[in-house]
Amino acid sequence: MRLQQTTVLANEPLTPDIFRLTVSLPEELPEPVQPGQFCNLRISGNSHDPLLRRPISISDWDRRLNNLKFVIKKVGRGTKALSRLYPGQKLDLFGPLGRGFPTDHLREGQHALLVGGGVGIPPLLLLAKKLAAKKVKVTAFLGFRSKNDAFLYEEFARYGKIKLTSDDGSLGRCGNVCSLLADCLNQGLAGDSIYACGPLPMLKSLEELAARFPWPAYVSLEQRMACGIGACAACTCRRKDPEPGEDWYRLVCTDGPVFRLGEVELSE
Amino acid sequence: MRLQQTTVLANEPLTPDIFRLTVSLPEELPEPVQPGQFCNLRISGNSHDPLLRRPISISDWDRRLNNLKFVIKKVGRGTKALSRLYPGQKLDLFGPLGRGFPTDHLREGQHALLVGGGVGIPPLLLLAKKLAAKKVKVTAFLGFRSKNDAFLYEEFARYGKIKLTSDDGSLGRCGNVCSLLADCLNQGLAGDSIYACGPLPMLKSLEELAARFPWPAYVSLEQRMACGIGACAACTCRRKDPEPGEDWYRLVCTDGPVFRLGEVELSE
Amino acid sequence: MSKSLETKLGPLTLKNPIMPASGCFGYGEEFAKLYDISQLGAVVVKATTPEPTLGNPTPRVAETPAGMLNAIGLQNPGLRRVIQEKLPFLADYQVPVIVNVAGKSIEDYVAVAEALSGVDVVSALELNISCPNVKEGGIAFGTRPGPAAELTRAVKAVTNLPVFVKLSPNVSDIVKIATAVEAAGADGISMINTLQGMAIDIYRRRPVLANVTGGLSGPAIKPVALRMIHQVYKAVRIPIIGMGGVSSATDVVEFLLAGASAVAVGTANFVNPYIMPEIIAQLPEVLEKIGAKTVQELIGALETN
Amino acid sequence: MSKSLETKLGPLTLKNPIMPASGCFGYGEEFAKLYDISQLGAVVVKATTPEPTLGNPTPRVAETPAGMLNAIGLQNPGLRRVIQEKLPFLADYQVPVIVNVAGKSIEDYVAVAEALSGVDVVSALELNISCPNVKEGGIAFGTRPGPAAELTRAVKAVTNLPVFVKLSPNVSDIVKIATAVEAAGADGISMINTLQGMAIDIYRRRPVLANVTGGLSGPAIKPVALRMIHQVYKAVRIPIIGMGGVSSATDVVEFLLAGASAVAVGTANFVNPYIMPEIIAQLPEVLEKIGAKTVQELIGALETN
Ligand SMILES: Cc1cc2nc3c(=O)[nH]c(=O)nc-3n(C[C@H](O)[C@H](O)[C@H](O)COP(=O)(O)OP(=O)(O)OC[C@H]3O[C@@H](n4cnc5c(N)ncnc54)[C@H](O)[C@@H]3O)c2cc1C
Ligand SMILES: Cc1cc2nc3c(=O)[nH]c(=O)nc-3n(C[C@H](O)[C@H](O)[C@H](O)COP(=O)(O)OP(=O)(O)OC[C@H]3O[C@@H](n4cnc5c(N)ncnc54)[C@H](O)[C@@H]3O)c2cc1C
Ligand SMILES: Cc1cc2nc3c(=O)[nH]c(=O)nc-3n(C[C@H](O)[C@H](O)[C@H](O)COP(=O)(O)O)c2cc1C
Ligand SMILES: Cc1cc2nc3c(=O)[nH]c(=O)nc-3n(C[C@H](O)[C@H](O)[C@H](O)COP(=O)(O)O)c2cc1C
Ligand code: FES
Ligand code: FES
Repeated sequence: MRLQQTTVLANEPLTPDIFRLTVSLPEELPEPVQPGQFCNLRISGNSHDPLLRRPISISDWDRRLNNLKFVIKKVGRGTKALSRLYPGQKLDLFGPLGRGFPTDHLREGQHALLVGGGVGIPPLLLLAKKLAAKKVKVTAFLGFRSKNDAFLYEEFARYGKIKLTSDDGSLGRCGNVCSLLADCLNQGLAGDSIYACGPLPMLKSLEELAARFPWPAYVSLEQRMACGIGACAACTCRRKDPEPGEDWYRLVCTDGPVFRLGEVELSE
Repeated sequence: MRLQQTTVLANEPLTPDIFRLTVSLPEELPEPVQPGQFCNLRISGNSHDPLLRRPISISDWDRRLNNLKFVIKKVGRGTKALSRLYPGQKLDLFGPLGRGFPTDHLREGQHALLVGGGVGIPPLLLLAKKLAAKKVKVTAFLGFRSKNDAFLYEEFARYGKIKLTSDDGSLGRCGNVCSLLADCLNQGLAGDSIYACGPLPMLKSLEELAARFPWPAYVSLEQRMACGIGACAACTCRRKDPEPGEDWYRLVCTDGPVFRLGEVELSE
Repeated sequence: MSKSLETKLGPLTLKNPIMPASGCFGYGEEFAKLYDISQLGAVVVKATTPEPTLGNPTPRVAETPAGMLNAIGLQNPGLRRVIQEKLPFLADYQVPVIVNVAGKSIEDYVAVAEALSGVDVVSALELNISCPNVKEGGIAFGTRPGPAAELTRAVKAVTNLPVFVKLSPNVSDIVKIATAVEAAGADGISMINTLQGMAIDIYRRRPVLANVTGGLSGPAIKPVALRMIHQVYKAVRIPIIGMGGVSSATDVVEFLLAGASAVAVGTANFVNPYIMPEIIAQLPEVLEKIGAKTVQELIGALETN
Repeated sequence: MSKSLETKLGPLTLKNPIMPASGCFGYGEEFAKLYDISQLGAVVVKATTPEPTLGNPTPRVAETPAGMLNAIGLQNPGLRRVIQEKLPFLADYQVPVIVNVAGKSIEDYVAVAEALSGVDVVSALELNISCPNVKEGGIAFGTRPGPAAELTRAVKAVTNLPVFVKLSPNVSDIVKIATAVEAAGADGISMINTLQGMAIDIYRRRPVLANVTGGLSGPAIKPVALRMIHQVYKAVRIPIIGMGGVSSATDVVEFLLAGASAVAVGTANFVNPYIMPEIIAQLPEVLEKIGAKTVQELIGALETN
């Protein structure tokens, strides 16, 4: 991780609510970015309001050009402020933070199932890119509210198959992404790893499906954060079955945001 | 007074610390600007920090183009933020506020002495312009720290005579502007009105000189403000000799910022 | 007009829950130049003391992060001139007028309350027992339940007007003060007044305010106000006028949920002089967004289980 | 290196007045990855309780105007593991270590203090009698002079380490608590802990924090911290570690002038993880700008007449 004054290269709307921000890093990152890692973006300049940094997943990393992309949904003051940045402006960035999706266990020719819902989709794109580069087959299950709210799916198509759902049926299958996944599993779809990021109900549905896939599954969680580096204990989640004497909690910022499915409680 | 979203037309440095901001008003002002009036500028956008508006004197008003100019010294967060505005940006402005320099009593051919120190000089420029338009003769005594810190004096020269001083002698006479005025008065300089704006010590020196000029004299004061419209009582100053039953204070924001010399105490 | 914004403060019915906080709106004259102040749910005027009060030396205000300090010191022209010169102006507006009352002794409060009770335009009194900026009085009542109750009782004895007691947040247990003034007959509670604070000028090595300390107001104190209102709401049955950092319609809803029946806007008037009519205009939309039909259904509706 | 930044906290000499505030720096390991933490005047670690403490449910933090609320709830692995697993890491750094101590009863504090007194790396204790986020204990001592003094005395009886008592700002009269703990033998005072506050999510009609209320920290509370430090400084002779919203070298000077002998930085570490070394680097320049030669000459040097 490193604190850098990045320069905004581009800021493009992907849907009415969602935009993609590209920033250029003045210095190289100390280590390669793992898909699933996030950065803490400071939106306040030298004002004290808003105060805290905003955690945003890295959705793309171009090592050669030394830039990062974020795909962000406007939900409050901070994300709205980020949506108004224009090329040439500076953005104070701290990252990359956390642990990303493990991929070392997958070999060429194996098959990864990616499951993303809404604004959980962005970190999966960098994952798909990395897996594709390793020649791991990728099938991405992507769920949106509607066609108008859909984004990034064409880019996933570059790296593998895509299976789309929307709540209103305007894109792909009508319904949620986990029920499509369940159906595919029922129809014999198999893989070697599952990776998921999305809203809590989606992750919980996935957990209910877990009995149907023996392969390792990884989920990326969100939690309100303050420090982002493991120093404040804001972002705890409960471990499911800690051994006696072991820690009963995990920190989303440093132990996560990616956890093995089943390791921690999925709750707010 | 009116609340308007103005657009920045220009922002130019005049000295290393002092800049001139030109804004264009979307709507006409309800009344003509009086020299000496000020506007309350909001610097925070939708952030709560910094919170309060900043009072800044109007240094020029172009009625035809419907724009205002401010000449501002960078002293803290707010004025620094204003110095970074660039053309096209919006600036939330509330004004014009307060009472300006009275000029109705002066007739064509009469003589006004303007006395300004440092960042007290800007409102005198609009005054000089107005007086010149009325064919009142203007002599402006302008005091600066040094030649490098001097600004606007060429523009005063358009409207009348200028007499310059600087603390280090690098421009005009070495010393302060009131001692130059005193000397000129001693040498027989006469006028029909005196107008002054500048740091408190300068205004106090002027008050000491008051015995030497029987003409009406007006001074513009500063005070920390909150509302700018007379509602919060932040910006009081003491009246010198209130009649029994009369108010013993005046508000800089609505009774001033311009007061007749001698009406109120000159203190912090 | 729809009644969805209507709210009740004991015997008073307000057309909407928005009013200025005392001391931030003068006697209404200045803001009346900007908009029609009869749009407001009520008007609350400055503290009135029996005799004219000069207030503190300047500087009287200082900016702080997301807040400001003030040490005005209850400057006002005194009871007689307030009644003769200030209040008549408000008689022209169809809006309840609440007068903030201050003093150094019980007698002071009683004298002001009694005199104001005879003034037609006055709809309610707000007892300021919480001004942190005057050396004697005020705050002495605001930090102890006994004296607060005694004062409330004495004032209630001389007036038929509804009496709101304005509480100080600079206390260990605000609930104790609130329940004490309720038991003493208060018709409602106003809260919170300012937190006592200080700002320092490092170059002069002096406090920024001539009074050394001042009262902190503005968005910075909103979390403290919400917490205290929530605590007091659970403990009393009388209505609460909530205040402390309100600057938007969503803030207003937060205060209603915490337990306020009406909401006063102070410092935000200085940042945006049109803030109160803007909030009133935006409230119906915010109610709709959160699925509420009326202001009254939101009062104290916070779920905490 | 110049001694101009040096300061004293009773028996401890610090090379500069900057340290983290408890709970905002973990046990130092995370920040040690970012910079050399032996640059700091001292390191203050999280609250330690006798047994492991699970802390509160999440969400545990909420942003507020120029501040944040936290309700961590003193989560920590308990005395034994703190001593075995956390503190040894700090032995590698040339920096005094202050351990924050919490509990539900006098026995809890005494047990932790006694055990820590035998740990070499520990230079001082900070008794947290002011955590607003745990239902029992802590704050019960922090709001009353008697129990605060009793606790201080009991801890002093079992330790030779300097004992700083960390005060709550949620009180009517902080000076009373400060003088009580001084009389009971405290070697110094840390102040202020967080102000109790609340944030509300209007869509869910619920508090943002699972714990309902939380502690307000950050720039928003700076004016309250400065006021209280100034008041306590005038009333006690023991040194004060000042904190509350510090986020720059000029803030540090304000705290020194108000009466702090050293200054802790909490929330600002989350905004800028390099803030403490940056402040230390900037302090000499700020001292020069205001015509000061040393940190020590600024302590309590505020002029208020
Ligand atoms: C590890 C991680 C990765 C994330 N990646 C992305 C991403 O790639 N794209 C994206 O659009 N969003 C992402 N989020 C969510 C994003 O952080 C929040 O939407 C954002 O912080 C909201 O800020 P705001 O000021 O717009 O909203 P506000 O509601 O005004 O924020 C108020 C406070 O709450 C916090 N907060 C609000 N929502 C969340 C949330 N869901 N998670 C954590 N903190 C929150 C904010 O950080 C802030 O401190 C991620 C969150 C985490 C924890
Ligand atoms: C009627 C009036 C007219 C003015 N005209 C001009 C002008 O034309 N050009 C110019 O450069 N300056 C002018 N000033 C001074 C200007 O308002 C302050 O320099 C400015 O507010 C400082 O803001 P800051 O954020 O940069 O400084 P900070 O010190 O960070 O400000 C902190 C707070 O103190 C207040 N404050 C600080 N200094 C002053 C001051 N001197 N007067 C009033 N409030 C102050 C600020 O408004 C703010 O609320 C005028 C002041 C008044 C009262
Ligand atoms: C400049 C100023 C003057 C005030 N004067 C009074 C007053 O006279 N009486 C009173 O009860 N409260 C007074 N207050 C407190 C406010 O009424 C209100 O309780 C407090 O400012 C919190 O609200 P806010 O954050 O919206 O400003 C004053 C506040 C300010 C900022
Ligand atoms: C996340 C967080 C955790 C905290 N934990 C503790 C703690 O364990 N013990 C303690 O005495 N104070 C704790 N505090 C209070 C701080 O030490 C400090 O007193 C307070 O935050 C004010 O300083 P600041 O405004 O610089 O953050 C905590 C504060 C925060 C924000
Ligand atoms: S955000 Fe501080 S520990 Fe995770
Ligand atoms: S600034 Fe409010 S009365 Fe003058």
